[in-house]
Amino acid sequence: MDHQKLFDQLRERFGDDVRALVVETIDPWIEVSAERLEDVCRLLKNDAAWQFNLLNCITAVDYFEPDAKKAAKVDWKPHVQMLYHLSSTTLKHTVVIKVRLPRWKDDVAGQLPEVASVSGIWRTADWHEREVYDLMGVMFVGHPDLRRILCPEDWEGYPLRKDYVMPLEYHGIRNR
Amino acid sequence: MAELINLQILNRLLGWAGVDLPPSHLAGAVLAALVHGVILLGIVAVAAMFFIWAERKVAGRIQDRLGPTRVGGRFGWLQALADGIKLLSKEDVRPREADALLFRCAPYVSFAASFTAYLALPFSDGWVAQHINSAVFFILAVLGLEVFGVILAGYASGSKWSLFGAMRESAQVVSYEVPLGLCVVVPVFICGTMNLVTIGNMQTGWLTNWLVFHDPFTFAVFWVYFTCAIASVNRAPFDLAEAESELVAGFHTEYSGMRWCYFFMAEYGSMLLVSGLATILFFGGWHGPVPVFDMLGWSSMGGVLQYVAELAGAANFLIKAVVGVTVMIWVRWTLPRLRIDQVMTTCLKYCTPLAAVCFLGALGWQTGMFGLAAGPLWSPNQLMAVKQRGEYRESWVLKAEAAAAAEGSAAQAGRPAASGDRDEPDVSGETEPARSSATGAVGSPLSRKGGVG
Amino acid sequence: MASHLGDPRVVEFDVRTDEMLINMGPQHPSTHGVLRLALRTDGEIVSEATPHIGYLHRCAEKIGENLSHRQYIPYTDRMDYLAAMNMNLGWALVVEKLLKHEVPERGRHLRVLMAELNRIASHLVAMGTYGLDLGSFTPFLYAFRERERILDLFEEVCGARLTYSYITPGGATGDLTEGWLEKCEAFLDQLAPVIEEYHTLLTSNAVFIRRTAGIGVLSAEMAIDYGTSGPVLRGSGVDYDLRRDGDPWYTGLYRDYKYEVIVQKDGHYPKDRDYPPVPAEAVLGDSWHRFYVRMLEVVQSVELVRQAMERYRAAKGDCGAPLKLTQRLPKGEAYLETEAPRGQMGFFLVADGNAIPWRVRVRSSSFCNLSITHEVCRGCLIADVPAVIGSLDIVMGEIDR
Amino acid sequence: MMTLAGMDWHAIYFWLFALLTCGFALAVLFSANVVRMAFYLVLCLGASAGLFFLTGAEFVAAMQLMIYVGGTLVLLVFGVMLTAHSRFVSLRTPSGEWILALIAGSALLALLLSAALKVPDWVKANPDRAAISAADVEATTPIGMGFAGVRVDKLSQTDPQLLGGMSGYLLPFLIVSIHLLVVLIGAAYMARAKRRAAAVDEGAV
Repeated sequence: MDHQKLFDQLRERFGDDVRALVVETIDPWIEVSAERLEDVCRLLKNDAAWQFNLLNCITAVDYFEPDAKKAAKVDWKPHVQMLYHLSSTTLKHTVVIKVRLPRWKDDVAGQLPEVASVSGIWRTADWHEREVYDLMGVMFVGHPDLRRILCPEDWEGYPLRKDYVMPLEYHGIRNR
Repeated sequence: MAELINLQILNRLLGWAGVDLPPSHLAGAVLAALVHGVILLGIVAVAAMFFIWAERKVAGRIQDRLGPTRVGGRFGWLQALADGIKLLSKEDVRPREADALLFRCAPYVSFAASFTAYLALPFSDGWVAQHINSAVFFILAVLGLEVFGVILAGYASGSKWSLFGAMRESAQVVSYEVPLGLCVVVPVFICGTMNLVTIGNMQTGWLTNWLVFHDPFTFAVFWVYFTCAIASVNRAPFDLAEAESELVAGFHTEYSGMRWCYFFMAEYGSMLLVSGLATILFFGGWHGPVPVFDMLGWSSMGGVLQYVAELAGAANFLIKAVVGVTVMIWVRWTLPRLRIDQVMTTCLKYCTPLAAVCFLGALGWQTGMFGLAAGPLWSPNQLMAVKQRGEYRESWVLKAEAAAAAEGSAAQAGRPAASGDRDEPDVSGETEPARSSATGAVGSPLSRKGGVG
Repeated sequence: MASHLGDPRVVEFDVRTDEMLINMGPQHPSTHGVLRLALRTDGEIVSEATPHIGYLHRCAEKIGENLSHRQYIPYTDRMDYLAAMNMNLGWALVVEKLLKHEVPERGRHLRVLMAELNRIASHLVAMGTYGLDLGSFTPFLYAFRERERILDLFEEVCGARLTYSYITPGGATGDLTEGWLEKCEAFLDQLAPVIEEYHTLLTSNAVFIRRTAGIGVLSAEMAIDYGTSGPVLRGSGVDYDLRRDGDPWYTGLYRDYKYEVIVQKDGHYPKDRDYPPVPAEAVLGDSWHRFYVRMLEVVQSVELVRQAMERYRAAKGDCGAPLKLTQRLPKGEAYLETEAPRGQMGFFLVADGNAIPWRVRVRSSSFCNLSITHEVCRGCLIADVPAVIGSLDIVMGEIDR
Repeated sequence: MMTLAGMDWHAIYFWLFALLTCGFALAVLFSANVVRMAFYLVLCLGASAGLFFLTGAEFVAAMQLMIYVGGTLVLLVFGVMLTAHSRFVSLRTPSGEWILALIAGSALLALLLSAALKVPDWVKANPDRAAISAADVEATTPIGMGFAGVRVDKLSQTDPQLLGGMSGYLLPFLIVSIHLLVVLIGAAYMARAKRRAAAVDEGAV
């Protein structure tokens, strides 16, 4: 899988929205801006050279260090990172697309960060995005039916966030 | 009314007790009815208990395990009794939104329907509770009533799932009565009578006399009959009503304890009934493969020897019926369940046309290709036939002939005095041809050309 | 179905049937585990089937952020509890991929041996419960009779019968006891003829064919689009098996093994010479094909286990000692998918330098396989819904995590 | 005229079934719940089949059980069960209609009673009641022969003039059954759900 060739093609196509290519890690990835994500994905799927027809997994990683001591030693600013693992069943190669999102929209706590939904491109994204919305709290614009999938419909908070505090009781069921 | 209640058993009982109680007397009639009722209920209840145990054992064997072994003795034969006691002690729960009256009545309607059909089922020559002339028709009619119990149960338990079960069940049983009726008609028109005792007697003699070997069409009709019987008794692979995987437990989801047990007894009762009917119609009823007692001459000797012959006949009948039920159990534990529309298509597109074709075929065979050949075509039954099928007479005809013969010899020619023999139907009037026509007609009405003189 | 209520030109149905909303589950006997299906039906025809999941959600991913990689193994057992060995293998491989830690030769063959044995056990359960869904009770007992023998073998090696926690990052908790291989050999010899019974009992059974052939047809494009994998994907004719086409770190495990991927190519399956042929009514991608792929994969796994046993006997050295509890994970992230019995089981690990991972993400195969339900169940009868769900062979532990 | 000692079981069963039939018929009238009405109707017709058995006409009784109770009423209960939305849909009949029904009913009863009393056989006490329901009766065979076109009733008729007037039953019987079949198929055809006007909407339903 020639990541450099793909990166050049994307960079030439979308300009500096395609931010970076990192190759020396275990799984090389390409970082893309949130605005152009959907176009990049559409290209990756439909382009004859790449044919990424299988979306393996959508993951959201919350980079935020709650206690101050450790936060000082960390070399990244708090943000939420979206990872799209794609693979092609025909050409048998894989790629990872990364998107960096702010933890809260316009840094207003409670406003979920937004990114375009790719459920139009791959049908499997429908459930994956619902799970990310349910557990991490990322709003997917254009998703047909964005509801919680694993937690109960009326659950508050997003469990996988680092600063998430477990509610003390739920409908009369005490947690402590 | 003396003959209406078959009093062989009662006379023997009363004879021993030294009491002379004419059956027309109120106490006599009630006693006779009670005796017959208790015997039949005994047979059905014991058969149901036996089949509960047999189903567990056969299912175990099929699934490479032992089945019940600990309850009562080595082979766990008290398992059925243990189930009965458990069901008795269980609480009869009734859901709140259930319709009280119908919920309680449904199991009894179902069991009553399945039990009354035993009235007309002969276990051996003459051993029948009610010697009904149109016995086959009576059994089919009563078998159709069992679906009521299921519909009411499904509806009265109030839950959506049991309603589904009830709808599927009634659609299936009502539509399977058509091919069932068609298949039953074939042995009836071969023997020319609906009287089960006569049909049984017509198959005396060797194995080849059984109707199932009469001609290839009757052989095929037996298999169609057996499939429709499994469907009309609601056993797998047609057990849509209690399709556990989709409808939880179908119509008897809400039933528990004794009420559920009634449905269970009704199911096993009608299973034995349907395979008993198959035994008489196709497999020679109480006649063993080798006519031992005919050779010994015991079956017409009267007294204890005839009783022993009839007892052996009953044993024959029960063995064949139990084999039929075992096959039903065997089919249940091997085949998956059919979907409701597949059940319907098997009925309308496979069973009914096949039964119709075999009906026509057997009819052609019986009437010698609709009159082209002289009489009925050759059939294995003629190989070692004890008596030609035409020579058998129903019991009322025998009595009529005996009475006429007695009068013939006593009175002179002309119109016999309309003496006390009022039972004589106007059919057997004074002219000789009329009687022979009546009897001839009984043999095989369709085959006699030129109608009645 | 576009609604025509307002449109005057449409001739209204004479017989107005109102739709019925029925809940199948979550405690329904035929949905495997706690899955709730809301069915909107018109009489018997299902117009809409929406699965509701989350009843078994334990948030295993959040727990992964508080436990060391070695301590997380028991949690992976409880995701797909019918194939715990494959789950352990997936987690162990992703940790070793991050650490770039190679397991010795003997350990590699031991892992293939265990993974394929567990695949046989899992497919046997799938076959048995599918028979139950369609109403025939006997295959279930035959399947569990065979599965018990495999569980005895596992119990002898790692002490547990369901959640083994045997394959750990770095190797396995213990080597095979002596005499184990002979027992495994005896089991495999005894399994081959028994497979014939299952085929006569189910695969080529006329009633089974009528209940499954042409039911729940999933086209190849839709299968890939919904991200389905494993027998569900291969049942639709897509030639994609991670043991051959997956991540090099995983395919390295199977590099010297000879096997064919079970998928229908130009009309017939690779191994179907001595097994019943595809019936006429069966359409590629229906429930029958998914079931048939699983049955042939059992035979494929038997061959793989035999090869693994030979190589295990030939390999020298130990089977790899498990990593220490406090083994630090280098900064970085790794994603690896393995071919579990139900499909692609993906583990994603983000580490920041100490033994406890920063983020753990688990991609479940049944999660995607189940997402096709509303697409496939629309328009079929109620009795078909368990038949379709049974053919997807889902495990709720893995879906809800 | 019914002395307890001389009364044999025939009279008792007759009264039992007669009361059952009338009782359930009245129950159908007075019950409110439509499903219970259907159930009482089943029991009423079942009891009347019992009456037929008592008179020894097993074939007709079995016919009644099979066709009325086993066929028609299954469809009736089926229809009632599916359409009764709230299970206890109650059909209250306003009092005005009760009076009207009473009048019509009693008029019909009077007519039937007067007709019945004019038949000589039924009026004088029949001494030998036991003989009527003959055992192992041969009711089926004449009916069977009648179907086969044998003129059963003409056998004992000596008067030539009357002999000519008796026609057979086979033809009318067949005509009626074919007619019934056609009516049933027509009803099924009318009731089926018609396909939507395909030209109008784009998606096929």
